[in-house]
Amino acid sequence: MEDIIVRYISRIIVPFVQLYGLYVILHGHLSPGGGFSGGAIFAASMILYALSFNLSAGTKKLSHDVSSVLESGGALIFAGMGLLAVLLGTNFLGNRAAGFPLGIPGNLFSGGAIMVITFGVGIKVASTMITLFYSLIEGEGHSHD
Amino acid sequence: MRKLLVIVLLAVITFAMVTTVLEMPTFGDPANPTNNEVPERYVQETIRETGVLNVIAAIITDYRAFDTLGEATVLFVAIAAALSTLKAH
Amino acid sequence: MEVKTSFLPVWVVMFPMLMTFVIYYVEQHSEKMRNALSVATAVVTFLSVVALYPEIVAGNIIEYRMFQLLPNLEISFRVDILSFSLAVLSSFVWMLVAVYSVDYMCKEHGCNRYYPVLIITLASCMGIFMAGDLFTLFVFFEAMSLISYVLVVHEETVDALKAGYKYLIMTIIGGLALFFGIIITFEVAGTVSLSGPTLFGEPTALGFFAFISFLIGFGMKAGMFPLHVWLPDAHPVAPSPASALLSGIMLKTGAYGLLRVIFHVFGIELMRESGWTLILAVIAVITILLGSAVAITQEDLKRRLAYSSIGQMGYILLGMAILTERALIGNIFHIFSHAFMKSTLFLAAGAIILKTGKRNIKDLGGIGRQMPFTMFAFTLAALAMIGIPPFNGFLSKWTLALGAMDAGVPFYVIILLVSSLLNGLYYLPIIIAAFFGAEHGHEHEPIKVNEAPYKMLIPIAILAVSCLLFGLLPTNLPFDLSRVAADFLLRGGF
Amino acid sequence: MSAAAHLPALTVVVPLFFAYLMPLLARWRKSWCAATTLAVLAFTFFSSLYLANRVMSSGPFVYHMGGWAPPWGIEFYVDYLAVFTALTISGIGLPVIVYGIKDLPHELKEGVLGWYYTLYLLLMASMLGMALTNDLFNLFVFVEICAIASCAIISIKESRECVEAAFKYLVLSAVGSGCLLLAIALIYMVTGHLNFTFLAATLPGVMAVYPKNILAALALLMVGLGVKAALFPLHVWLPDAHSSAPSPSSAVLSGLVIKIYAVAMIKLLYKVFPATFAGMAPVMAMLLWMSTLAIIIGSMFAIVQEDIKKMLAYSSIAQIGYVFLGVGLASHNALLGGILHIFNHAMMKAMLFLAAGAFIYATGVRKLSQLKGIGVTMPVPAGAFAIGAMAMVGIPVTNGFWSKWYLALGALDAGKPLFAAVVLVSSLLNGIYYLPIIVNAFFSKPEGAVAKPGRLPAVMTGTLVVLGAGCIIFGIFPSLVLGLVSRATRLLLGL
Amino acid sequence: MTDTLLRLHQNSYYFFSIVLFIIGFHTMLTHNNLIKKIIGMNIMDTSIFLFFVAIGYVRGGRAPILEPGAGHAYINPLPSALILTGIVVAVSVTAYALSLVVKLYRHYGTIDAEEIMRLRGGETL
Amino acid sequence: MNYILQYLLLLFLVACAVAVARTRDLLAAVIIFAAYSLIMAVLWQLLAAPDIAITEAALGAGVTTLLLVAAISKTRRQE
Repeated sequence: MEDIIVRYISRIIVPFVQLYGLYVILHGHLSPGGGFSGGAIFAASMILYALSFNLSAGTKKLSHDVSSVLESGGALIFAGMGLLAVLLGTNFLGNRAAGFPLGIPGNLFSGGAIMVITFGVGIKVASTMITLFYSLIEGEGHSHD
Repeated sequence: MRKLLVIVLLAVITFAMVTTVLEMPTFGDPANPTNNEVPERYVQETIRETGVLNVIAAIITDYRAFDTLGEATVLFVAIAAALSTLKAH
Repeated sequence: MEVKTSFLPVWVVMFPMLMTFVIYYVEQHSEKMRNALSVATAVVTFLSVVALYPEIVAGNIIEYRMFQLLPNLEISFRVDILSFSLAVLSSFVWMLVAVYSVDYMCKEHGCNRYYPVLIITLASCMGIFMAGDLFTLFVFFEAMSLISYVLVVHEETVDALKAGYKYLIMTIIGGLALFFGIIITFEVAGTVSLSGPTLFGEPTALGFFAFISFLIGFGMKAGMFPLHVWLPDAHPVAPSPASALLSGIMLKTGAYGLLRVIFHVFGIELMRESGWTLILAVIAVITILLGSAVAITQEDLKRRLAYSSIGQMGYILLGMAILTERALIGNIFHIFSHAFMKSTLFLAAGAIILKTGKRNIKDLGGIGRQMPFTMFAFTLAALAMIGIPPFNGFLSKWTLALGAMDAGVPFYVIILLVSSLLNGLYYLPIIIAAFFGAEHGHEHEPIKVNEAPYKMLIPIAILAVSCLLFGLLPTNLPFDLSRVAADFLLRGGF
Repeated sequence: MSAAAHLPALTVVVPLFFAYLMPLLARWRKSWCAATTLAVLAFTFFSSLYLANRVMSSGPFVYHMGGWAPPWGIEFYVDYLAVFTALTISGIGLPVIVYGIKDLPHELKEGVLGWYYTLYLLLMASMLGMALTNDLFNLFVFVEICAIASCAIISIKESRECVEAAFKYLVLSAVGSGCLLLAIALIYMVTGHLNFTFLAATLPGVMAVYPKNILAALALLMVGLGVKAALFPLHVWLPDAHSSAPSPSSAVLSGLVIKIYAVAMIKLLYKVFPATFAGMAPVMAMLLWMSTLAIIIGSMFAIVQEDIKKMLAYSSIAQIGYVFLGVGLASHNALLGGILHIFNHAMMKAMLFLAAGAFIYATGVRKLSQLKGIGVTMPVPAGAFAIGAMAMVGIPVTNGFWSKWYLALGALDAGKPLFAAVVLVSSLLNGIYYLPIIVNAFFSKPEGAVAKPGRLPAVMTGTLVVLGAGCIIFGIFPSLVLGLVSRATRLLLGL
Repeated sequence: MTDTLLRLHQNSYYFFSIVLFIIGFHTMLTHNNLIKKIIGMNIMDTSIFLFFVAIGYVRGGRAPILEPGAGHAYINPLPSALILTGIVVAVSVTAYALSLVVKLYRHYGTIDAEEIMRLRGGETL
Repeated sequence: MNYILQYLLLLFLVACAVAVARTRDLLAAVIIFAAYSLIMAVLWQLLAAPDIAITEAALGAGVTTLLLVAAISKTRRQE
């Protein structure tokens, strides 16, 4: 897929798609979407980028080290929010009860833990999908360690 | 022989499921058993209790956030499984 | 009569069990110590059992409840006159066998396995006789059956392994049958204790299943007719002292179990009115005839002895089937007699095999001239086996026959006579050949052997003399014990 | 509220949390992986112990995730069955991974060890979650985690058999998951609830209106969980999967994973679908016959196996039959026996697989016919194997005896002595295939690789000793677990 | 008969998801190609999701993005939330299954189940 | 009005599913499956469930397809 047109178009399109993915993640609590769809969209854009150039370019954008931190990090954020709620004296994964500020409904920064969790999930999904794709396409896994 | 078996099996399942479909609550009927106090509270209290507008987001990240943690874990398992399988040499 | 609590039964069981570990530890360092300890353990166990005598003879029952596993299910011990009789018999024979083993086994391999197993089977055997409930009995029964497997395959030859496999599978079948019987008993009665009244009230279908299960389970061990198949294979392949124990003592645990089941689980009334004893009687008759008849055809000395054991166990089963007082006395006394006789025979056979290396009866011509002492003991026991007065074998058969007459079934007497005849047919040729036959070994020069070491002879002698003594004396201890035990059982057993 | 109040959630979440952390540890602090895994599993064990203690002293209690009460939120219901299962999982999972610390580097490539610990923790967490959860959909999520993780700890081993077995397992368990999800949809459709307690309250009323829906859901549930639990006709994936996996995986798969689906089924059948439903649909009778077939045919297949791990795998099919036999008989004692067998079989099968693993570790021999004399050269693993085999046969003073005791008693209670006979016949079959191995091990001359085994690490030997001692201790003192199991059974049967 | 048809029409979503489920199931069971199996599995899963989503629909309901004070009827949000999880699960299983397929191909040089069986059988026999 | 669209979409789904099963070319099957997923997403939008519609479009039609294509590129294209 070394086509110049594909490259050119994807170079233009990918940032927008990524932006859209971010939007979907961040507005998950206000409009349809959320961590999963947003993360997937983001991942799809990265994969598209990688496909239209070549794989090593994509790899440079997201090294295995980073992606592994992101995978673990996304999930850790989620579980961490839950444990934070426990530390704050309420049940696991408590939100309002734990005293996270809910903000004004309808604002971007509202919903307390929901916001953070969605973000964590978004990171997680995006990095997972990208890593899965790479590990499939690379096959021989010499580079991961 | 095996094909015949599969076809018979599928026919039986289809028949059973279609008869079940005939018995199911009518599609989209507001009086269906699913429309009980559960979605009602989700719709009515989401804003007050979680501060978000998207009820589904409220459910997946607050009311039933534990499911979503499990879901994130499924992803995590998948990647651990796939990587460990592909790198195991 | 009263029920007393004493730790002594537990001691009798636990002491050899603990000593097993001590022996296991010691044998890594010294063989002499191992042998001495094994004998000492058997002696101490015997003395401990004897220490129960004053209480028992006073008509008391000794109980000890170890601990409760589950509600209504415990490990408990209970010694009454029947338990005591068998325990004292077993530990006595065991003691002699332990002494005998010291010289017999010294050339064998794997003695480090033999002695601990010998002692732990003693412990399990004591456990069986002193068990206070069916569950404890079952546990020790299984333990003994499984551990004695090691004795059976001691030689590790192909034959031994084959026989051992058969033995193992049959043991498992027997164990499962027992398990089934115990489960049914527990289900029906809510307890399996042997100290209370009988556990089954009336002959139900479930009860019948239980009876059959017990019959299979214990009958397996006792070499009862269709389930005897393991016995003629397993007993001959074991080392001779082990064969003596297997045939002399361990078979009796099956008989003991059946006695317990008949008198404590079902009760004598139930047995009589349900007619289940008829099954037992038929099987017993078949067992007697089959065992004796097949023994004639056997060429291998120990195999012949093993088949003879099957026939003799038939007498014991017959006694249980007749269920009159004198039959019961005969039954219990025959347990004693057979233990003495068969142990003598196997130990003597062991001595012969050790010295000559020959097992085939044909090759044993003239052996009586070279090993007169051993062969004399063999003869005594064989005559007792045939039932010639004044040996103990005669006394037990006589009492049994009287019991059969009491029950009004002279048919059984005929069976006893026929079987005695058959016994004569297969024992007498051995004796005649041994003393009067020509020495025709396969080797060109005649066999030159002398007597076995005295440590082997003394046990043989003691056992052989017992055969004579306990038939000769008008009132002797085993017979008295049998009488009291039979009386005790017929009174309800508690 | 003290931290102890959150233990129901923490028991599941802490392993999850550290599983997330594990890849990072594997990257930067490789040597910490094993220690962390052990610490986390020890934590789950002690926390299960605490929960068990609390449940025994003050009765079942609930934990609401995020503070949302059902039917809106997800609920953990800490009852006797749940803590019993949790204890079993963590109690067996811990020694298995202790063993694995030495065995795994031998069987796996260096690079995937970190992943193995990750997957193991995830597997444990998902099983604990399944044990504790009281929510149908949450159960499904955990089932999925468990399914993928259990496939992954097979395919992690570099051999084509493993990958193939894992794929077969994955596809079949995906079918199972599909059925399970459809069943959940059908149930949700007519009740509008996902929480077990609410379902149980709603279902009787719904039954009259939508009987076919409920029946279809029940059938799908049985198929879905049956595939994963390797209930008889649906067991085809098991022998390959359990025999080709690394030994610790085999131990945990055979010992715990298939059992946990049985626990899920027990929960659903007894808590959600009341006895009346069970009476209407011939579910129990079907379970009985399927388990009977499983017991007999599984044992038959085990007899003809040549490979030691394959034989153990087929034996697992038979043994899971016992659990379902207890479930199907539905009398107090039988169910008790079935549940007890979950624990007992977990212990003995884990030990058997680990012992087999030790043989393979030291000698490289897998064929039963070549393992002659192994008892002479490797007495401890062979002794453990012997104890495990005895327990399988159900010799008294091993824990396996008590399972059979209660199952047989329960069969009589239920008025079906035939099934007591099934238990006995299968014990005999067990004897037929286990005992020759022991006999050959101890009473034959060692030859070839068996004669000169490699050195077995002390940790592996120690694990086998601990598990073997466990089999005996729980055989002598069954009351250690029986109190819990008996209360669980009473609660399930509503006595 | 007309009753049945009417009922099927009313519950057409349910009916079609069952049909799709059967098709997916069939693909999964009968096709030897492993990738086809995986696609079949996905079809099966999505059919269940369709079923689930259809359960949540309420006639005249809107998507559950709340507009405070508007007083609309909303659809049941719970099935949607559950299905979100379901989709991710399906993707995860697919990804793992595909990695296994790639691995199998590397080992056996084929992705045909029967051929793999044959290769394995030839090896062990 | 909706019925016609609804039936069209549903029938299209069935057609896609059958086509996936029939096609020998795996890449084509994957593309058809992507179409199937997209139609499914449209249907869910019709059922007023935009959240999952988006997710299905991104995950089902997007990522799954990409993964399948990746797998096919590593294995082989013909059935």
